[in-house]
Amino acid sequence: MTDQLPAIIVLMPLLGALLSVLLGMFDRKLCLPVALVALAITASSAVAMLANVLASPGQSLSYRFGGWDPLVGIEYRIDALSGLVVLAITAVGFLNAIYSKTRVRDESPRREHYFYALYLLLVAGLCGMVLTNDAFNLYVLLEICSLTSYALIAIGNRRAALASFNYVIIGTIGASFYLLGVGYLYIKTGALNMDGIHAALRANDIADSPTIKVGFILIMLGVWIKMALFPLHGWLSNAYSYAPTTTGTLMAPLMTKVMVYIMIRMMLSVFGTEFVFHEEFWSNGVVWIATVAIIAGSVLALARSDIKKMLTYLIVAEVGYMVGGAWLGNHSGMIGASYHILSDAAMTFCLFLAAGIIINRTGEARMNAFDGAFKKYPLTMIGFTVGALAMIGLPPSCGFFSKFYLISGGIEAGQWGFVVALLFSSLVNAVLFFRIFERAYFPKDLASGFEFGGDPDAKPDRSLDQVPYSMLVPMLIAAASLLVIGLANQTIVGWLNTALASFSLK
Amino acid sequence: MIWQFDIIILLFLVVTALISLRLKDLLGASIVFGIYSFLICLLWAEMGAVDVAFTEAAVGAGVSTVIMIATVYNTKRRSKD
Amino acid sequence: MTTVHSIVPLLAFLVSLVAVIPIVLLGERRRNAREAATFIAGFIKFALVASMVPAVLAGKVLEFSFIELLPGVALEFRVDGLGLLFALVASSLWILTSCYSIGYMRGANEGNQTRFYAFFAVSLCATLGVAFSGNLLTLYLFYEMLSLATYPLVTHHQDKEARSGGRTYLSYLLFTSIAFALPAVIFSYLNSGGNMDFTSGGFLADKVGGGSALVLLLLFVFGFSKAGVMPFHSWLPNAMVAPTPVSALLHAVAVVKVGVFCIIRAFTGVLGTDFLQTLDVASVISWLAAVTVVTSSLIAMTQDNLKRLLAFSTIGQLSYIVLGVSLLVPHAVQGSMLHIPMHAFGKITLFFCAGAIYVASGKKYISQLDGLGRAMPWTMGAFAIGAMSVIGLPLTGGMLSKIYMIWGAADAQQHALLAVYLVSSVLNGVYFFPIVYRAFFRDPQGGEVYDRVSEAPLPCVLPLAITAAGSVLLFFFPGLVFELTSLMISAD
Amino acid sequence: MKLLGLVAVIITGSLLLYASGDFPAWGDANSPANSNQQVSVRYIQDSYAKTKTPNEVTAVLADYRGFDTMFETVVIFVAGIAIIAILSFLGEPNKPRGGDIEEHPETPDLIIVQTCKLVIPIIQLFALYVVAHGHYSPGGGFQGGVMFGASLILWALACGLPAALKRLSEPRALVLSAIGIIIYAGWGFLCMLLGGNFLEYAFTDPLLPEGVEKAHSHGMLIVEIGVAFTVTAIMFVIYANLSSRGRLKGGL
Amino acid sequence: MMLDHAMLANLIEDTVVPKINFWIYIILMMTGLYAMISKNNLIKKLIGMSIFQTAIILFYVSIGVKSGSGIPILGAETQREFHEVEHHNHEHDEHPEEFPDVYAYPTINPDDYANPLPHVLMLTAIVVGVSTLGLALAISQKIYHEYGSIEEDEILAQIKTRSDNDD
Repeated sequence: MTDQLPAIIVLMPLLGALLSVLLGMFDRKLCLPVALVALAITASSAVAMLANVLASPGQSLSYRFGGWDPLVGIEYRIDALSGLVVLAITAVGFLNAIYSKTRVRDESPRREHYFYALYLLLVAGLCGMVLTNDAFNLYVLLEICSLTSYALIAIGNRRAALASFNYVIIGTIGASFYLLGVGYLYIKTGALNMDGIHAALRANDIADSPTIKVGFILIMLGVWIKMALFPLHGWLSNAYSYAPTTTGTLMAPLMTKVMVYIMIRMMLSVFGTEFVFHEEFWSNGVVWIATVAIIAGSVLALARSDIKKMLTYLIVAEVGYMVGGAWLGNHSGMIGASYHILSDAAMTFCLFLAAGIIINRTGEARMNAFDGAFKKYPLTMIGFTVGALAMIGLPPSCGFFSKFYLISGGIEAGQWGFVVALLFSSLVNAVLFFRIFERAYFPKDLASGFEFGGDPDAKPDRSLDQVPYSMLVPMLIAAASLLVIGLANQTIVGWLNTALASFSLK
Repeated sequence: MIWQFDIIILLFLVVTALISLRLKDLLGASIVFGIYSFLICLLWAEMGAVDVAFTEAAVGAGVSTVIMIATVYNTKRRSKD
Repeated sequence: MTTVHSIVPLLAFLVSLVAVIPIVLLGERRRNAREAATFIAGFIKFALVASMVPAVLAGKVLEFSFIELLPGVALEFRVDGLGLLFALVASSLWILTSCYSIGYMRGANEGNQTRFYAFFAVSLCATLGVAFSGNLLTLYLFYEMLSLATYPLVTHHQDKEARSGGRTYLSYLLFTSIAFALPAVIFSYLNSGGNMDFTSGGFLADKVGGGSALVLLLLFVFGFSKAGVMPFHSWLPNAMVAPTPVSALLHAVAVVKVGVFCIIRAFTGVLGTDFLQTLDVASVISWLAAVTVVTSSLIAMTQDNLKRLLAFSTIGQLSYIVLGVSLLVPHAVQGSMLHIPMHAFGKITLFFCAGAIYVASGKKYISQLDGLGRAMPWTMGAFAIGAMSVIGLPLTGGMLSKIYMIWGAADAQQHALLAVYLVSSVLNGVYFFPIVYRAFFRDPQGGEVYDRVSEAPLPCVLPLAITAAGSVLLFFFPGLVFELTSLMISAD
Repeated sequence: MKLLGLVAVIITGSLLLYASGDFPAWGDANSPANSNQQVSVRYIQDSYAKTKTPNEVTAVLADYRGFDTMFETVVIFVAGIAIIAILSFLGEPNKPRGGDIEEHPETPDLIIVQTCKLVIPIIQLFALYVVAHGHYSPGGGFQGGVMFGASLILWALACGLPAALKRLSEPRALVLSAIGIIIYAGWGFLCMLLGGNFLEYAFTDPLLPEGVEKAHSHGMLIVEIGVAFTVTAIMFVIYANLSSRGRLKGGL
Repeated sequence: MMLDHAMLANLIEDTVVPKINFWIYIILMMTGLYAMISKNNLIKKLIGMSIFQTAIILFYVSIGVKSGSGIPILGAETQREFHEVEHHNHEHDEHPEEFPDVYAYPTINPDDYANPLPHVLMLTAIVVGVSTLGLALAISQKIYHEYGSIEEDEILAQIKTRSDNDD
């Protein structure tokens, strides 16, 4: 049955969604357990699948739906990279489901079953997007993700409605551009399977025909709109910050990263490096766009006093990291980008969870929510601190190593602007987060200053019964994962190396 | 494919699309959009895409128009542009 | 030199980290037990470090490496002469400082003392990590760890001044380390071919051209701005808002010495002095350091706040070390290595005295010190000795190191720099001597009589007496120090 | 805003125009897309032999690319529950939804009702025919499902939403749509259990032994029925919610 | 006279016809895009969105057209041939001695049938389109419920006055 894992990973959440709708009609308390079970199965099968992939020769598996030949049917292809990304998706989905226990009940009453159904379908769509090897199947799954996320955002407060509507418009433009780009590939190659398209491009050597070029541009535009690369980032901030807490904590870590993965996939296995990087001018241009994105994201984040908004703009900057790294066109840049997909997912997840707890507990969305926070919520603040230090990029957290690979890629490619931007953004992050630490650890009034053990007259620390375990534990696990990913980066990068070996990168 | 037919429908398509976007009355706009969908359904049929034509007739000209009108009824009928 | 795999460095590193747990658990309620824990940890640490001396003197290098962080670059401890010397100084002074800080913190009844001791232990742990780190990445890791661990200590008081001081402190250190040191580390990694272990010849030797070597040196010197080379020095005076023990240990010994230690590593271990001599680019650094030396001494003369004066004098002394190592000749390098312990003992004595004066009489400014020597003879006596050592007068250890550096300057035919050494020594004298003079030979202003002012509590006076004695002893028995440093030189 | 739109349109439009010069002529039978021996030609030539289904579109839709189609159905399902989740309890989060017909005072026009009573059964019959006959003629699950849903919508238009909701209440509709997807995915799982990959109909041959090709054909029929269930239910749910702002009363 | 018509017809057939679909789809698509971005009324934006999507569908379907081909459904004739072959081969399997030789299936000329793949893809695209439309309409109803307007500028003005956010 292990060879069926790719299908199971996508179908389990789907099944869970159906069950949660059906059972939810009778008793909405059943939804969360159903979702948890489904996601647990999915996550464990993701682990098993990754193990299979690493064990398999060439570290690549293929799954054919309907048993058809990949060219006429639909094929899933899994290598180490996609396996890791799927693992990240399912893990985040599972932890976040635990986290959502109290939030969903409070924020969208009497709609839990719909919420969890959409939630599970979003996870299924994301996994499918990462696994699929068929350009059009990718579009369908992309639309599933988009629809579910529109809905999950729109469930939120009154401001969420407009944000979600704009997201619908922008997202549809993005997805349609992608679809059109696939059409341009199809009209020239007549194939939809990614490998098939690649083979056709090579065989008929039509790589430099206008259609293919425009198709490439369209696909990239679509993906960039979806991942909120800098000039196209307008929708992201509002959509994520007005969404219900758990929606934000699910989408912020995953959506942009998965789109980055799609971009890398398109660049490497559909168009191929010699097509993508053979025009120095253009690839350098994209790196410069990414550079601008990094700087702009950091500066915009600096200008925000709303915590969630600040974090969302950090995402914009991080997207710049990955796009730039991928477009450097050399091996270590690509390694950095793909490793950063994982580490950034973990970092963003950790930060959003911690910020969610603080905001929810203090009922205050601005910076002053953090005043003396350590005294009140020590564990939460520790998690937040770990996440923040990783975001700044201090060793041995994963943030440091992804930055390390990206910078070395930048130096190899001689893209000094990109290198400077990376350093600049980590400095800005330092400023941002130490602004918060100061509030949290050294507030103006000494009494609420942080002090282990507490002075004799201080009242006992009640944070544990203030923050429910269902929110605390996932956050701490996420924080721990940052260090694990960082210390295990040799292993992970080793896998990524084999995954990227087949694409002739400099 | 019958290209004369094709060209005529295509031109009509552009016209209806522009009308439905110009109309200030959203109800009218929705109905014109229904016409647009119906024309496009004819176009599919003419291109031999019978299944697509069938779906477009049912979904595009049918359901889309109906739900759009439903929304117009539940919100505002006049539009500023 | 033979390499031995040993776990002792790791243990010595971990002791103070482990000590945090009892410190935190005991907390303010059982403060005596808490301090006891600190002491025990301090002694164990010192014992462990000392236990490595024979092996190292026998020409061995103790190594311990675990998780591989980057291809070919592991998290690695490697104890050689210089590292061990630094570790010895830091761990021994930790004990004295904890003793001192008990007296100080309780005397000035500060709040949040548990936090203070806990982070103190963490900082020491980071310091030893730097001292023992076997490759550039490990060095950088612990360097950052130290910056973060000392931040709470600097901001200890949490009032407006402390917060702004801490902000300056952290922004300087993080900015320079991320903006300059990190690129330098990555650049060396790329050019080193995946091996960043410090070797006696320097692992980048003959692998980079002159221009990039110069850029690297500048990046390192500015990146490790804990060394306070101008223009990245002004965090140090601002950090003086911290409680005196912090200033004493961290800003006279641990933090700033970590900065120069890193720079010495960059010269000897990364690029290698021999290789640099072939390039002859280091003179740029020498002149930077020289400028810093003179300027800081001049600024120090204008200060009236005692701690600020000491801060600027520290900046000058640090640049001695940078200047010495940048001369690249064996004597100068050895002199700069020697200057680490010598200056450490001298300067910590001065800080202790400043703190003791504050605790006992609440005086912060030099102009208030008239006649204080009679009221607190021990303290001011120790101050005099410390001042002598820092100036480099005979009978104190400071003289030896300074002589070596001057000797090196002579070897290197750099007479201008030699002049810098001499002039700045004179300047040191000029700003230290009046203090001693006021204290002992002037009558108190306005007929103020120190009937109520007496010596500071014993826990304060004892350590400063010991350190003062130490800096004298270093003059008479410098054997160990010499051997350890000459290990490094002979290796070159 | 207008300027931004203009700029975007001009840039994209010029890009597309630039590429369109390179396209093969409209209706060119030898264009790469139409003459790709591995893909489209293979669909045309093999599909009947492999699946016994004359309607190639149905064959490709429900068999070759059946996985796509399943998610297509899921998309509709998502739209349905999403609309409910957004519009339900809009404004009055505590009042129950739907129910009282008193909301609908004016009695529906007699003629219209009678006409609908005549027409609707015919529509529904034809819808079923479309679903079942999708193998041999244009049509299939989607078209039939939409028509069936449209017949319900017509009923709602004629006699008011509550009357239609009495025929198919929202919870029932949701169950129906879920069942539709379960039929689809379940058949795929069945193929898995019988030893094939997901949706590998050939392995369901033992259940109704008429040869592997027929098994494909039957598999398609079953999944088309599943699709029809879901589409029917969701189309009606969408209309019901949108026409009543999620209150499920009054309606148009 | 008639000749002129014929010439005109040929002229059009040679120059316009091969490209007109691809031109018109660009025009429609740009119309939709413009409406999506710069229309102020939410419903208008959505109409633009539908036009945008149908334009892409038009593009895809135009790919699959073959001049002189029929709809992608096998004719009864071909089906019968298939059945005969099949029946014969079946007999052959039963008693090979009477029916020694095995017939091959008749090969279908691909030019007789339109390319089915784009049709399949576009069925999906249409369904996705209507789902998106329904969802967006629901959201705009919610917006109307919250702000009492579906004109973007009015809504933004309300938000400004409430100043319940910063962006």
